[in-house]
Amino acid sequence: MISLDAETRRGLLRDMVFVRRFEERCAQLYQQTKIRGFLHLYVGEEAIAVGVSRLLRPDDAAVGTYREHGHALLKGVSAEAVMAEMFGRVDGCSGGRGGSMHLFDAEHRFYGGNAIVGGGIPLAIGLALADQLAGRDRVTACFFGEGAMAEGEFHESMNLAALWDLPVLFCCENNRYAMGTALERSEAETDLALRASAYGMPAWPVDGMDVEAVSDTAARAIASIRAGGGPVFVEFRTYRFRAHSMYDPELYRDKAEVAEWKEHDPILTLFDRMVADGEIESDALTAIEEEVDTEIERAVAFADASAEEGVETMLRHLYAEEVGS
Amino acid sequence: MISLDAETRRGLLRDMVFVRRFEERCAQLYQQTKIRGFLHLYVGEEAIAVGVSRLLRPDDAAVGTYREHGHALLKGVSAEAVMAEMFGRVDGCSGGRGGSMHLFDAEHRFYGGNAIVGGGIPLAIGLALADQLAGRDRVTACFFGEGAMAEGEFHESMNLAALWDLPVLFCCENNRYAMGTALERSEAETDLALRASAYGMPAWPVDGMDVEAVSDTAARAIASIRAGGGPVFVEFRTYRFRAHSMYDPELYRDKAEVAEWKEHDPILTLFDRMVADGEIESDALTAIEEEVDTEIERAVAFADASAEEGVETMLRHLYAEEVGS
Amino acid sequence: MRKSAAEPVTMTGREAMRAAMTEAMHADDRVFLMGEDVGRYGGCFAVSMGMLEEFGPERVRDTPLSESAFVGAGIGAALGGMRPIVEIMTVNFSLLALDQIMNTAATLRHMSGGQFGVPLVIRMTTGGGRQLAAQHSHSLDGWYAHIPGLKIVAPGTIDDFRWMLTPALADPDPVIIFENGGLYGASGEVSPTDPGLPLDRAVVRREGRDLTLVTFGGTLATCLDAAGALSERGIEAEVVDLRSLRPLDDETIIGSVVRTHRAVVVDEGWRSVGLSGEVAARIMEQAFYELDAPVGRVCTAEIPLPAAHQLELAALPSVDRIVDAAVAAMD
Amino acid sequence: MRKSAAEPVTMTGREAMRAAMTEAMHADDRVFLMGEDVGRYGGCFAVSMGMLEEFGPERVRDTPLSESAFVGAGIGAALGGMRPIVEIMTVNFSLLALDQIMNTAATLRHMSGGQFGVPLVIRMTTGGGRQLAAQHSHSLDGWYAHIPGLKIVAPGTIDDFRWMLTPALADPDPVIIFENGGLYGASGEVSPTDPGLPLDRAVVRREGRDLTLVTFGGTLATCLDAAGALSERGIEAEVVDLRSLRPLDDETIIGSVVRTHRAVVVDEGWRSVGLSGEVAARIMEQAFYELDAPVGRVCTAEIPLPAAHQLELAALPSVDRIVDAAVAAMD
Ligand SMILES: Cc1ncc(C[n+]2csc(CCOP(=O)(O)OP(=O)(O)O)c2C)c(N)n1
Ligand SMILES: Cc1ncc(C[n+]2csc(CCOP(=O)(O)OP(=O)(O)O)c2C)c(N)n1
Ligand SMILES: [Mg+2]
Ligand SMILES: [Mg+2]
Repeated sequence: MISLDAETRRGLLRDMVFVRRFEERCAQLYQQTKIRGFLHLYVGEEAIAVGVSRLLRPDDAAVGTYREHGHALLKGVSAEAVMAEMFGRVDGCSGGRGGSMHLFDAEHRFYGGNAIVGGGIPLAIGLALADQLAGRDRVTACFFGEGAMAEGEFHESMNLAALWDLPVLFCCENNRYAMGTALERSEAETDLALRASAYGMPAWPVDGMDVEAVSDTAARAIASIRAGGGPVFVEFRTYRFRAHSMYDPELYRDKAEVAEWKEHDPILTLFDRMVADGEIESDALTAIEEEVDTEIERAVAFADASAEEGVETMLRHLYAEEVGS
Repeated sequence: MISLDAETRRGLLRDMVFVRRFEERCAQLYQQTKIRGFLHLYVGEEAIAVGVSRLLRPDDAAVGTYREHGHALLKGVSAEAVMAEMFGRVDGCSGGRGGSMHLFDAEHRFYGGNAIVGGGIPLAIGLALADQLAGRDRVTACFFGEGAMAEGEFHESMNLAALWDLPVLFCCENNRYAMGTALERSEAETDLALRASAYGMPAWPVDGMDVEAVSDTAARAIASIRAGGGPVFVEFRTYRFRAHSMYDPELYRDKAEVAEWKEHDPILTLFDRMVADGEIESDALTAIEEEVDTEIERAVAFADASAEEGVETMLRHLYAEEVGS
Repeated sequence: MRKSAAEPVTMTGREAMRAAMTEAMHADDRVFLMGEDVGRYGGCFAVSMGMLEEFGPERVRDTPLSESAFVGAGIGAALGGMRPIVEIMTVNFSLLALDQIMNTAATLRHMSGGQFGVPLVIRMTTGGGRQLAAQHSHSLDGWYAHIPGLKIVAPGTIDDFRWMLTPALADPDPVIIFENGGLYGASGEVSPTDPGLPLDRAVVRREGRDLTLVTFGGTLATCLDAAGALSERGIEAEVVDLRSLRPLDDETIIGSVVRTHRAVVVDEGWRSVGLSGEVAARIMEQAFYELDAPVGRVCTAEIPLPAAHQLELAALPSVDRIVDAAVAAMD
Repeated sequence: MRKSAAEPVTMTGREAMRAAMTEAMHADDRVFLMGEDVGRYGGCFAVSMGMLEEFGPERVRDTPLSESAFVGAGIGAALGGMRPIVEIMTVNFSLLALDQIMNTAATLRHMSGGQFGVPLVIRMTTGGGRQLAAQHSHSLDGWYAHIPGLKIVAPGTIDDFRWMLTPALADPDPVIIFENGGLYGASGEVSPTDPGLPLDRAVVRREGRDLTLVTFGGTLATCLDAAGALSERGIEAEVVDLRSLRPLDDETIIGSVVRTHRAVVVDEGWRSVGLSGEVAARIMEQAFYELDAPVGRVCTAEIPLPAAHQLELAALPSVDRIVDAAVAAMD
């Protein structure tokens, strides 16, 4: 594994801290009822979106789930636009109609934000098919949880991608639970990379708590896909530090297990390594946190100041304004 | 492989000839418009249904597809009832409402007869689950084509069966085409047993043109399932000698390939072996054919004599006659 | 939750459905509950909380995310002699299982000439109003009522949350119970013993001579509120709670309209090709010459429900919109 | 099939749709056809016969049996700048793809605040009458029209088989074309050049003063025959061909009923919660005081269609049933 230079590491660290603080702020705002509906936090899993996204080009596409705040931010959607969307305001990246589970951004080719488990996977197949037909060397990164692998849509899509050699990076975020259902109770074969390889595509597992390992794997995978090598599946082994959503009593796992995984916090893992390598001061984290916090507060202020859509335009965008293309 | 005694072989031979002649008669009757709708013939694949069914107990269940005439006959449904169903008459095994694609028989636990590719597989899962919950040692044999393996319902069902150790025998009839789509164009991984084994269940391929190999495999699989060993997947390698249905110009495969496979006709394969082993006269086939033909003609006469359901009872059986169970 | 043999008890919709399932599983060991997170998680809306501990993982069975397969497995288990209750977390995900529901569960008895019945109960949460946006807020209850071979019911009272499961499980055919998410937390009186109301019977929840409000499920309470507001304006609205969407209880609907001569159908589903049009058409077919005004319809705006609170509220049926429609129907 | 610049040509529905797709693929290389057996097999109903040879396997793309994934892939390809035509062999199998159709294709533009459109055309065969039994004979055309965000059309003439695809492909939103299987083999006159009829416009196929028959797709011919039979009895029926089921062309429907004062809706779909109720309800809402009789409905019997010929025939709308309904509406 080629270790990254201090500058790059610092960038990765900052990105992870940003996503972490952004979502912790969202949790507060949820308690204050500024954010409503379902809110699924990515806390603990940040290394995956951070490590993969830095290797995507602006013209590459990303497809996420309902746990996609980090993916949207890292694909280039502004914190203001994401926060305003959480608030359901007109300046949100989906105009306030999507909310937390449906972040979209055409300019940055972020295709959501999908609240149907597995529902985004066929979409990624189609985006990649369009690139292949047009002879473009773009890659589509498709993020989903391990629970989605039980869905028929996952299976059908994996087969299509491998059969047609489509430029898709399948990023399985295996946090070991689908809501309250542990992997062993949802998959007969818990070696997910093995399962994926049965579709005849390269597949391997990687430590999803180590952003450098993630980034190293993503680099190799994306290079191969872009070169026309067809789809790749990566199982990122990770863990969800917080509840599934804001309504989850977490009866299905014990505190000890959570505590054990928190030992592997992706932020501290990288930070400690940087300190050990003398690339950063041991008290530098607070400075980074303060820096990102000001940016996050700007986003919160922006969202708060953003207007609510008037009900008179509610029906708009059900269909295109003028027909004919 | 334990080779079977002459008596058993004779039985298998007769059963294969019966199914073959029965369906060839159906094809004639289709030309005479006695049989309408879709008609999917099993000609060339008889060894599978024959080899598997002889090892099923009367209280075991079978689930088939729209190419299920052989499976129904071998599960014990009478030729009369099957033929009358093809004719759409009241004495048909589905009262004439199902037709060729929907043969049913509660008494013999034949659960159809499903015209949705892959649609019968979840049903088999549920039948097996009921047996498991009730502590019965029954087995459910689920037949489907290789094309069905691309469907999400196949994937979800395989995972459930393996996850819950359900007593299901998955019989994949790999005749290398799904209508006009060759296996290589529908599956990224064409080693189907390998694909199935990724669900963590025993899976292996077998020559589906050799009824003794089929029966040997089925014996081992069923014994293991009945003993509580969980589901087994078998890929039966076979070939469809005739068109997909009565409307198929067969543009997708060349005559040479068909001719080549006809060299491996399961009936002749067993017959020649029996002749070589001195178990049967080299001219005995015609006698068997004549014998089964009289039985088939009885079925045709029965079907022809059977009444058509009056339109006044058309709405019957949409719901149970009297509610409360 | 107070308990007593004699007088009614007060409980939430969630508690009522849990009590119903618990009772059914004690009474008949062919009954089991299967679905996503019904066990260890306690149900995504905490409906089955505690049932895993009471009945064990065989009978309170967590499934993988495989809607089509576990619904199909429920059908197969029903064919195999069990009485499964299959929970689909929400109607939004049931689209993934619609092939099994329409092509198998609904057709099997008729196409097998009466040989195979599917005594299966499917429960799913339905409805919007919780800012869950486009993919989590569908109300397809009425749309499902298009399918012959199914029975579709939608409890609108806590008493029905408690007692509709009994006849549903006793029914030899597939029954889908649509549970409006808003009612899980709502409290109401529940009769301590089975009132024995047939599954397919509509009920007049409030009597009134001037017009009939026909509704069900989540909008029943809204209609009762609207009826209160209307009565302050001197308009006495009768409120018919359909309870069963397939079959529809024409007798009760028409009986009311024949008395009031005016009707408004209130449905949280979308208007076009939905339940509201069917009820309106039946009223016209069976009581045309009794009608003093066209039947009105109040439905959810025909858009995917937006996350933004104010938009979602404006899109859903409200007391104001019902009152306006009722007033319009009066002149 | 005769060709000529000036006069109309006669062809079958199958040939007409093939000509439409072929023309579209020559005109716009973003257009491609994807579905089960559209290539080497030539299409399960021979609609795309020969197109693989003309355009190659990339643009006439055979898919595995994976309805949900290849419909979703069509949505994604549309988002990616293509103009896919996705063929689902028959509506019966489309239930497997309904999640992608309703939760993604239909919602994307609205829930993304107008950022993402899905210029996708989905074609599927619909209808019964060929003794294919319960799982191969659904007519869900009208039922699909419940879904906001989709446009639903159903050609009833060979000319529409030839020319409806053009505006469908030009439309920036998802359009589903329901092709009644019975019309593939039927012959009809086709205008040699694009008549330029809007996608959402209904058309009066026969004028008449006494009553309006509202229909579409496979039952259009049946209604025209019925109109002929009625005229022999001195009843002049006007026949409205909806063409578009979503949106519905209220103006044309109501315009006709305002002239005739009586209407019968004929739909091969099931009656309850189907298109017939919607059309009846709209007529009542918009022309109540013009109606001399309740709007009649002739639909398919509410059962899974049986294989037995005589039963299927009796279950489907027929000239006799339409005539009876029309006569009933006259007095
Ligand atoms: C088709 C479908 N079924 C069920 C749900 C409800 N649900 C939302 S998230 C979730 C768990 C998904 O787990 P996983 O795929 O592992 O992703 P994670 O939440 O762990 O990131 C479930 C069951 C849904 N949204 N869609
Ligand atoms: C869900 C679904 N999609 C498409 C069809 C149309 N169809 C009927 S049979 C068939 C081919 C199935 O091939 P395979 O599973 O290999 O079985 P075989 O016919 O070869 O025995 C297809 C595509 C269908 N009946 N159901
Ligand atoms: Mg997970
Ligand atoms: Mg095959």
